[in-house]
Parts: sequence; C-alpha cells; structure tokens
Amino acid sequence: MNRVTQLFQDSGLYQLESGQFVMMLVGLLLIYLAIKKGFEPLLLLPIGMGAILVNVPGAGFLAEPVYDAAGHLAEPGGILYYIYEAGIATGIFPLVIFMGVGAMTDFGPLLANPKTLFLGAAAQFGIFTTVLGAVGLSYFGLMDFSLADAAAIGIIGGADGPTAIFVSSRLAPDLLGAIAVAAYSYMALVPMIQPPIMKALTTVEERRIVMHQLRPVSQIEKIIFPLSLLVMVALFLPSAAPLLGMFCFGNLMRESKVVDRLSDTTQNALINITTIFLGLGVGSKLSSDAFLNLETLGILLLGVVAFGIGTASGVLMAKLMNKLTATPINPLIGAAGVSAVPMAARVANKVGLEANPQNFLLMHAMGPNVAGVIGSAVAAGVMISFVGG
Amino acid sequence: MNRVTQLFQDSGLYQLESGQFVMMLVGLLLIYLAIKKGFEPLLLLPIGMGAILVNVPGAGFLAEPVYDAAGHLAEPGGILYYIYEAGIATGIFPLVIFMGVGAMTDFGPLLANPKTLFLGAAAQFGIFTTVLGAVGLSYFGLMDFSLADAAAIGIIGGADGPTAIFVSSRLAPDLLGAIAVAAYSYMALVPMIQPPIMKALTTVEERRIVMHQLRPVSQIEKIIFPLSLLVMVALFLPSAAPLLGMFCFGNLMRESKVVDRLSDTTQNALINITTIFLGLGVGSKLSSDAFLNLETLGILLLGVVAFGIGTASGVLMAKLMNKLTATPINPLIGAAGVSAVPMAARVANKVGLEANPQNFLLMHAMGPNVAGVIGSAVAAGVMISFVGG
Amino acid sequence: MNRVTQLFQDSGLYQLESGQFVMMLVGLLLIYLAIKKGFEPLLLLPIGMGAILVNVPGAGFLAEPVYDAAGHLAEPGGILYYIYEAGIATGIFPLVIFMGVGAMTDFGPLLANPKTLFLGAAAQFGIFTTVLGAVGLSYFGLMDFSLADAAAIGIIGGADGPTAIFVSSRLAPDLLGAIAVAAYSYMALVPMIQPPIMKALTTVEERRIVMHQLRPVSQIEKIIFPLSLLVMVALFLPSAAPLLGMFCFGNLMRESKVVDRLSDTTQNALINITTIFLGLGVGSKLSSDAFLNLETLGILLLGVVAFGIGTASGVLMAKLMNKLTATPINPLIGAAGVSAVPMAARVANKVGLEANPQNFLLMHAMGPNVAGVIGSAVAAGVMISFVGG
Amino acid sequence: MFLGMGTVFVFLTLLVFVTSFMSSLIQKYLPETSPEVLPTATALLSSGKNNPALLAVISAAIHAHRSSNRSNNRPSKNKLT
Amino acid sequence: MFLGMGTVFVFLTLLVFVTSFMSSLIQKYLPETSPEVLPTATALLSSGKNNPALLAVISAAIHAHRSSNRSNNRPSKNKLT
Amino acid sequence: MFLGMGTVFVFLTLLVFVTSFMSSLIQKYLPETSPEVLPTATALLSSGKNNPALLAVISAAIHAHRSSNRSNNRPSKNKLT
Ligand code: NA
Ligand code: NA
Ligand code: NA
Repeated sequence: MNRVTQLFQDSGLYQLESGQFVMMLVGLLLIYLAIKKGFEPLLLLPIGMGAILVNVPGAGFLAEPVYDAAGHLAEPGGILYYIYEAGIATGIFPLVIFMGVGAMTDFGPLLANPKTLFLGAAAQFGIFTTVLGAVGLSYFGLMDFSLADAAAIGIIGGADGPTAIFVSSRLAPDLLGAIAVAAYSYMALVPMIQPPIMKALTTVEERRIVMHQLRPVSQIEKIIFPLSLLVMVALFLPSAAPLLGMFCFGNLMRESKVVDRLSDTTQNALINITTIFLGLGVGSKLSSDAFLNLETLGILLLGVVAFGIGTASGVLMAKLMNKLTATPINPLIGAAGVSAVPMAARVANKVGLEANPQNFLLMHAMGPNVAGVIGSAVAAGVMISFVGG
Repeated sequence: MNRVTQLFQDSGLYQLESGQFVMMLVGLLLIYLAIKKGFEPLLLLPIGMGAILVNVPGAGFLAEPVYDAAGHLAEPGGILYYIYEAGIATGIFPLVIFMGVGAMTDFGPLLANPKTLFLGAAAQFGIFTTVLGAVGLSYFGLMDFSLADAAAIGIIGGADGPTAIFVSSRLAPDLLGAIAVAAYSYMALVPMIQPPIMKALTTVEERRIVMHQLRPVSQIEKIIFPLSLLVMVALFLPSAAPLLGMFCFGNLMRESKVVDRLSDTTQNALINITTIFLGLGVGSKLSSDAFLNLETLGILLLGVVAFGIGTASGVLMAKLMNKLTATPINPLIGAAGVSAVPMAARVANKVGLEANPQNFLLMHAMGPNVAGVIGSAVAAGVMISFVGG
Repeated sequence: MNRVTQLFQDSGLYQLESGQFVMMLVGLLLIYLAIKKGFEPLLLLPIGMGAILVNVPGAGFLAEPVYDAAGHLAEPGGILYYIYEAGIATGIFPLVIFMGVGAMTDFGPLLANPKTLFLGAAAQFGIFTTVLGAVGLSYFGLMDFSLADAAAIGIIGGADGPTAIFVSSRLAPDLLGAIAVAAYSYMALVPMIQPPIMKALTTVEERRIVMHQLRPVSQIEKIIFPLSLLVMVALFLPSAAPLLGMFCFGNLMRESKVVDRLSDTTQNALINITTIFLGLGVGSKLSSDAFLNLETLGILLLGVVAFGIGTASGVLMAKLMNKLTATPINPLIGAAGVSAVPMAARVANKVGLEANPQNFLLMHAMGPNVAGVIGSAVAAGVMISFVGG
Repeated sequence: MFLGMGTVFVFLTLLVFVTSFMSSLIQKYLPETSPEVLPTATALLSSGKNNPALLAVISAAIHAHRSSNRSNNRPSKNKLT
Repeated sequence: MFLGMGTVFVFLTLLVFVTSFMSSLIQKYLPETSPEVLPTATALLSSGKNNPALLAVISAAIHAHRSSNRSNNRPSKNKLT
Repeated sequence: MFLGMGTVFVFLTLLVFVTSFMSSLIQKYLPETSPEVLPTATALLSSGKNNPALLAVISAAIHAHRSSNRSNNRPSKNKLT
C-alpha cells in the first residue's frame, strides 16, 4: 500500500502550493495573450510554457545536477536549469538574438536621414526617468530595489527584449522574469499605449506634415555604417560592445552580400532555435517567490511609465527639431524612437494616416525605430558601466 | 627506428581487441540495415557510425578532458564524450527530440475519437509485462538486471525511441546502447512483428469492420488539448512532466499557428541537428564490454516479447471496446497503440486493406498511434517515479 | 564628478593600447579582403569581426567566468570566451565543419580515377617541408617554434581550414589565430599563387593533354567508399580518426540517400551556425601579444612556401605518373592536390583552358582536389600521433 | 506492475473524460465557422523531401513572391503596413 | 541619470556626425552606378511565412533551377566553371 | 619528416588499391542498371544561393506541392499510405 502512498505523494496535487498554482495560471495567461491577442507570440508563448513547467511541483525542471566525489554526474539536472545556466546566465542567448536582429535590420532609412538618431536618443529618456522612479520608490520605502535593480528595470523603457534580458542577467537576475514579461507585454501593447500620448502632444496639422522622400542609400554606406558604429563603440563605450558588437556583426553579414548563407541561417534557424530556448529560460525565472510580490507590481507600473515617457520624449524631440531645422519632420515618427521594431513604426504610420490618408510615414519612422535599438543598447552599456563596474 | 615502432603501436591493428572488431562489425551491420533495408535510417545510421568510431582503438572518441590544477583545459576530450555528456547524460537531446515530435504530431484523429486513448493505454501492457520478465530472469539467476534495469528495458515495449533513451539515461545508463538499438530495430520490424499477431487474434469479419467517418476537429480543440494534457500531467504525474511537457510545448507551437517560424525550425533544423548528435551519442555506448554480453541477448529477447504483448493487448482491448460500445471499432487499429508512429498505423491500414480493399483505416489508426506516444511517456513517468524516486 | 572620470576611464580611448588598435586594423583589413576581394568571406568576415571585438579594451569578450565558493556563477564570462572554450579548445567546431564538408563532397571523380589519390598524397609534401623549415628557423635561432608549433604550422600547406584549426587547437593553441588566418588567406590566394608555379613546371604541350572521359560511378561505390576509408583509418591511423571519421560520416549521410533531411541540415543550418561561431572563436585568438610578433611573420612566410611546394609536388607527381602509366594525365590537375576545394580545381581548369580552349579539366581536377582533403587529414593524424602522443 | 499499468489506465481514462468534456464545451460554445473538412494525419518523422511544413513555407513564399514582383523582390512594404 | 542620458545623446550625436560625414564622402568619391530606388524597411522579427530573406533564397533557387534543367537538376557545372 | 610523408603515401597507396578493388568487385557483381551519366562535381563550400542541396529540396517540395493541390496543401495522405 505504501507504493500508492508514494505515487500520491509524488503527484502534483499533493505537493502543489498555491503560489505554484497561481504561477501556472500566469503562464496560461501569457499563452492566451500570445495566441488569442497576438502579444509577441514568439516570446510570450515559450515564456508562458516555461512558467508552467517550472511550477510543476516535483518535476525538477530547475534541479541542479549532482556530481559524485570523482566529479562524475550522479544525477542529471533539469532541462530548464541547463537552458538558463548555459544561455541566459552567461548572456549568450540575448547576444545571439541581437546578432540575428542585426542581420534582419535595414539601416537604409536611418542612413537616408541620420538626424533621426536624435529621436532614437530622446526616446531613451524613459529609461533614465524610470531608474530615478525605481530609486525613488525605494527611497520612500515603498519598494526595495537596489541601484542595480533600478537600472535593470529602467531598460524596460528601451522597448527591446534582448537588451532588457541581457542587462537583467548581469544586474538583477532575480527580477529577470518580471522584467522580461513586462518588456514584451508592453511592446505588444505599443498600439494601445502610444497613440493617446502621440495625439495629446501634437496638433492635427503637425500630424499631417508630409516628409521629403528619402534619398537612395548605396550598399557601400550600408556596409560602412555597422563598421563605423562598431569602431565608435570600441573607442567610447566598450561596455556596450557585447550587444552592439554582435548587432553590427549580424548587420555586416547581411549587408556585405558575400556571406548570404550565414546571414540566412542567422535570420532563420539560429535565431529561431535561440528564441525557443531563450523563452523557456526566461519563463523558468517565473517562480512564485520571484514573481508573486509587490516588486513585480512596481516593475509593471514603472515599465508602462517608462514607455509613456519614452514615447513623449521622442515626439517632443521631433517637434523641437522641426522648430530648429528647415526640413519638415512629422512629430509622430518620434514615437518610433522607443524601438519595439517594427511595431512602433507601424503605429506612427497608422496614426499619421488617420490625419492624412495620403501620408505614408512608415519608411520615415523606420529611421528612429532602428535608432532606438542603438539608443537602448548604448543606454544598457552606460548602466552596466555605472552600476556593474 | 623507434618512431616506426611508435607509429605501429599507435596503429589500430596493434591495439585492436577482438571485442572492438566485433563491435565495428555491429556498427557496419546497423548501417547496412539502415541503408539497404530502410530500418529507421535517421537513427540507426548515426548510431552505427557512433559504434564504429567509439571502437577505433586509440582514437580517444570517449576520452575525458584533462584539466590542470588551475582548472584550465590541459587535454581536450573526445567529441563523443562531449556529445554524450552534454546531450544524453543530461537528458537534453531526447527531450528536444520529443519537442520536435510534438511539433510534428496532429492530434486531430485522437480528438475526433478520444476513446482511442484506451487503445494507447492497453498497448503499454507490453512495457509492464517486460519489467516483470526482466525481474523474473534475474530472480531465476539467468540474467543480472536490477529493478532499474528492468524498468528501462520494459520501455522498449513503448516503441518510442526518445522515451526509451530518456528513461535509460536516468535509470540504466550502462544498458542505454543496447536498449536504444533494440527499440529502434523493433520499431523498424513492426511490419514483420505485428501482422501475424493481429491476424491470429482477429477473424476476417472483424478485420473488415468499417468505422464511422471522423468528425471535423476545430483549431481551438487542438490548442486546448496539449494545454489540458499538460495541466493533468502537472497535477497527477509530475515525473512524466519533462517528456510530456516538452511534447505539449512542441504541439502547442504547431497548433497555435502564431509561431510558425519556431514550429518550422523545431520540425526541421533543430530536430535534425539533435538527431545526428543523439545517434552518435547513443552509438558511443556500444562498446564491447557494454554490448557483447548475455544481458544484450536478454534485452533483445525481452524487447520483442514486449512488442508482441503490446500489440496483442491493443488488439484485444479494441475487441473488448467493440463488445461494450455501439460504435464499431476495427480491432486492427488497436495494434497501432504501441506507437511507432506512423509505421504501426500504416501496418494497421495495410492489414485492413487485405481484408477489405475499400476500407482505409489509416486516419482511424492515427488516434491510438499518437495515444501510444502519450501512453508510453506516462508509463515512463511511472517508472521514474517508482524506481528512480 | 568622479562618475564622469569613471566613464572616461571605462572608455576605450583611455584604455586602448597601440597593439589593440593595430589588431583592430588587422580585423578591418580581413573584413575588407573578405567583402571587397572575396577572400574566403565565409571565414574571414567572422574572423575579422572576432579580431575587432576581442581587442575592444575593457569589453571583456574573453573574460573568464567567476564562480563563488559554492560553485555558482558570480560573474559571467565573455561570449568569445565561451565560444572558444566550448567549440575550439575542445575541437568540436572543426570536426562538425568537417562532417559538413563530407556531406558536401562528391567522391565520384575520385572513384572514377582512384590514381588521383597519389596526386593528393604528393601535394602534402608541402606540409612536411614546412615542418622542417619551421624546425630549421628555430634551430638557427631566427624564430622560436617548438616541434608541436612546427607541426601545426606545416598543416597550413594542407590548404584545409578545419584541419589546420583542429591540429592547432591540439598542438599549438597560441598560434591558432595566425595559422588560421594564414591558411584561409592563402586558400583565397590560390588563383594567384598557383598558376605561375604550374606554368613554370610544365610545357604548353603538357598543359594541353586531353584526359579520357571519366567512367560513370555507381551509388553503391559511393556508399562503400567512405566506409572503406573509415575502416582503413581505424586499422592503420587512429589518430586521423576524429577528422576522417566525421568526414566519412557526413559523406555517408549524403550518399546513402536515406537520411536526406539530416544531410541537408548538415550542409546548411548546422555548418552555417558552426562556421559563424568558429570564425568568431578563431578571431578571438587574434590578440596583439599573440599576433604582433616575429613568429606571425614566420608563419605567413612558411605558409606561402608550403603552398608553393605542395603545388609543385602535385604537378611533378602528375608528370611522373604520366611517364609511368599509359593513361594520359594533364599535370595541371596535380596542383589541385593541395585541396582548397573547389578553388584549386577551378584554377587547374582555367590554366588548362588557356593552353587548350576545348579542354575542360574541372571534373578531372576534382579527383585530386578531394584526395587532397583526405591527404591532409592523414598528415594531420601523423602529426598528432608523433608530436602530441 | 499492476499499479504501474493501473496508473497508466487511470491517467488516460481521466484524459478521455477531460478531452471529451473539453471538446463538447468547445463544440457547444465556440463552434468554428469553417472547420477543417477532415482531420488529416501528419507525416510524423518523415524524411524531409515532401514534408508538409517545408511545403507550406515554400508555397507561402512562392505566393508572396508572385504577388510582390513589382516591389523589387521584397514584400516588406506590404508586410509592414 | 542626467549623465546617463547625456552619454546617450553625446554618443548618438557623434554618430550623426560620423554617419553624415561617411555618407557624404561615399556619395562624393564612391557613387554607385545603380543605387536602390528607395530604402526599404525590413520586416524585423516577423514570422516566417513571407520573410524576405527566405523569399530571396527561394526565388534565387527557383531561378537557378529553371536555368539548369538540362544539367540533371544540379547546377554544379555552371557554378564551378 | 620522411616518415611522415611516407605514412601519407603508404596510406593513400593502400587506399588506391582498396578503392580499385572495391570498384572492380562492385562493377562485376553489383552492376547498376542505370548508372549516372557522369560523375558531377559538387559545389563544395559554395555560398547558399544556388546550392544544389537546397535546390533539390526546393524542387522536390515544389513538385510535391503541385501534385497535391487538391489535398488542402498537405500531401500527408499520399505519404502515409
Ligand atoms: Na529602444
Ligand atoms: Na508507445
Ligand atoms: Na590538403
């Protein structure tokens, strides 16, 4: 009869704690949002699945391997343990994803109008305000975030998943799950968060501004650009070199046209495989102790504030540039500076079309959009240099 | 002159032991069966090659790496050592394959006729009988299998390669090579092993039974099914969660339709890469001491018995269900419950066509066929919970 | 204000040493050669990028991970550290590439004319002369190469990248960067290095020799060949078994036609992913201390000598065979014996067409070309057996 | 052994009930407007050549290619709007 | 925080200057004979089906396939000469 | 060094004999009914665009696709029977 007892004691029902049950519901919610609402499904579906698996009581998905005295494996670890330790704790997965994103990025619109880099810079204002906010919440005793935690939380405002995961894995591994979920959720919510802010800060005339057609950009420029960026990072901001170095490498593979087979694999098999395991690994940080607490609410709150401020800063910077220079800039494209590629650019295009159905802003918005990726990677480097150094 | 001596002493001829020579012949035999007879070539070709390589005397394919006092690599290990330790000892490769199989599985036929799950359950009877058989052989002193060994051997009857490898890696790593070879060989022999048993247990009238057309299954059902299965596993059988969790994840990627690029990579590049290394790693366990002994004969014998009993149980269960319910069930599809997807379903279809050339059973047999995959993963969880816990 | 100081002290400009600056220029030069001159871009572009990244001061691409007393990760390592240690120090990446090259190789032309294996053997003469040369330079105090260094340098003459990297990783890890750069650079320079030597050693009549059409080769021969080669390696030269074993495995996957999905993945996603990381890892060895010294000049010098001697030996062996046997052999195809597949075969074809515009030597040159791959892997095995054993 | 087999049966029996219940709920409350005509068997573990996934990708790609000839072989504009 | 934001601005401002300078140099000294008509946006992180990279590969492959029908489905001869 | 070069030569000479012997055995006892017309060179390590393997996969896929239009873009039924 004790076998039956053992089976029952091994069963999930017996071991399940309420926290685990709630986290499995959170996992199911993420999967629901991914499938039904189309919220960043490439990431939220694997993250949700990882959250469910890691909370199955007694399944040992995060079990550490046990070695005997001679150093041989006595008991293997759980698969999520291996995925997290090999790919996320080391920073390898976000860097490989960033290489893939580089191979998918066309800097043409940015090169045709390099001033849009200012918009990508302005939108990072949300990051730094959020850091202040997180520090402030702790100062007033409402939350308990260290400076490193605050820096990692701020990066949510960068609207760039791999950057947020990379920074969290270095500065605040315990918050990684919540930060990643917040980052991807808000990126999915860009079409809801941004338009009210964009409309509140612009007049309908401003939203109707037609921009000059972009000049053609040659292949040589597209090849020299990632190399220039890389050299500048090397000289002035080495702490951003891991992220931007891999990004420039991916982009150079793409634009050089001489390694198409490598570029194709980077954009397909490699980034897909890495995304699956990155998602599972991030989900494995969604344990009840790490997620079901006040700090997570704080992170979610600060995250949406960061998005809002980033959007506003981008729009306001575009309005300022419009005042200072002769070339007309539609301030809506400033909102695309938060990155969230290409969603934010599409949103700028859509809001622009509402004001002027003949005015396609998509290409113009791609400039600040990819500039925002560079901007948040630079901000990430600054954070790591200040806080982690 | 001592250089020539050294070269000769380094040469395989000088070092070759008869056991290694025999194992290289075993490797060549597996390759022959894979290429010429079409026996599960995706696995048996890499396994055969691994068997040859690991038995090259002095080549060091399984050499452990040597580290100096400071922990730096002094001498690298052999490639098969790294493959086995990283992918098989940890359980990662079979779990990734299972994710890929999940992404390739269509549960439509099962959902259209969920009662076929009983057939998938019945066919696991072979697994447990074989465990008893292995324990019995040891009890009578004919072989020397521990309870863990017996459990791992029984899983051969599950007709599912990754499950057998996963269980062996946890319960009986020394027998892994023989168990994997037996499992894949018998899966390849399904068209020879099953038909006589199926015909012996059924009348020609039973084999002619025409089944009702399957109802259409909606996408929502296909999405909810892996999630339901996952929740049930989490609640009732966490020890099956690694296998079935990865399987459900793969299937959810497939059916959700929102992450097609991940699903495609899982079904192609990722499962192919993993299969190559899984096969090599399994082959690396085919050393002469581990394979050339009486136990291997016992494993091969028990394996075919397991297949036979599983087939018979499936057919008999289908006959029983035919008695108890009004909906007609052709008992041939019960044989497909052993899994060996999709081979066993094709066999059921073929034997059915011999009795009635208008009666296509393929779709009906796919239900028990995929149910058999779930059934053996559940049985594997039970084994690990009882023996390994 | 000390924050600004810290940012400046963290910046590359402050930390940059002249050696790092020069190495970044070397990286840019490799990238230039890859993109603009088409020098083996699949390897030289990632190698160049790796060289730039590893020389970014303070970016920590090669940082070793730090573990706390309990064995948990306290500070993650750099991505190039992980790539190098996991893939190159272990020998895994070059072996996987070799498997991929095997899956891309058609031995048809070699099987139709097996005597071309002699040409592939003769061309390895460059390897061994170079070893002597390197030993000689050290003997006369001009350089400081150990015997192991000399052996690794010699392999440059094999004109085969993965072989050179594999041997270097075992025998002379410190020289790996310079050796790999030399090997790929000279492979790219084959169309410049070989023709003058080929013309100097042959008369125009010899270059006009028309060869007999190659006989058809059956699939069975193509399947048996890699297995025969493998058995011979196992019996006579186990130290060549890692390289040639993986090569034969890849070729068997290709020719068996029963595992096309594995063969396709090996030739595409798997070899591409491995190439990207192999290149980055090789580039990570291009630090200024390892590269900016006299030894590198010696390696570059010895490398070109090795190529020249290999080319000459191949041509002279072909002339000798022409004297000894009745079947006509165009001596130009002997130059293809250095390997550098398929570049050297194309060069033989091109030089042949200059002498006789109707004489297509390409297929005939593919025989010695792939024989050269086997030849240098055999030579690599000999080196490892003598020097490393 | 009987316990093991029993567990398998109990678990799969539960799964039968849960699945049937789930399906009946969905058919009742979330009927699909255009369901698939027939559940189709999938080519499990089949070799690559006529793999349905690959096929689907390729046919979609070819379709996209044909419908975007004027945009310089890149359907990106269509995609983003 | 101001320092952080300042660094981002200074760095991206520098990048604006470097990029503009680089572009003007290239447009002056290395003009392309046939530049692209318009910079096209890329479908970043889009799902696979009508991915431009895949499309490019496939259309190239189809093209190669059509132009090499006589060579037994293998364009290798063309390639190597 | 002579020993090293000697080993290479001896090994490859042995391989010549083994290969020739193997080929003659096969041509005598296992003649193929329809051998390939000519051994074709493979595009070793060539860049992806017109890679023969990719091409083969794609042309097979396209072929399969065309011959299975009626089965809802999925050739699975053909496959399994
Ligand atoms: Na951003
Ligand atoms: Na089964
Ligand atoms: Na060679």
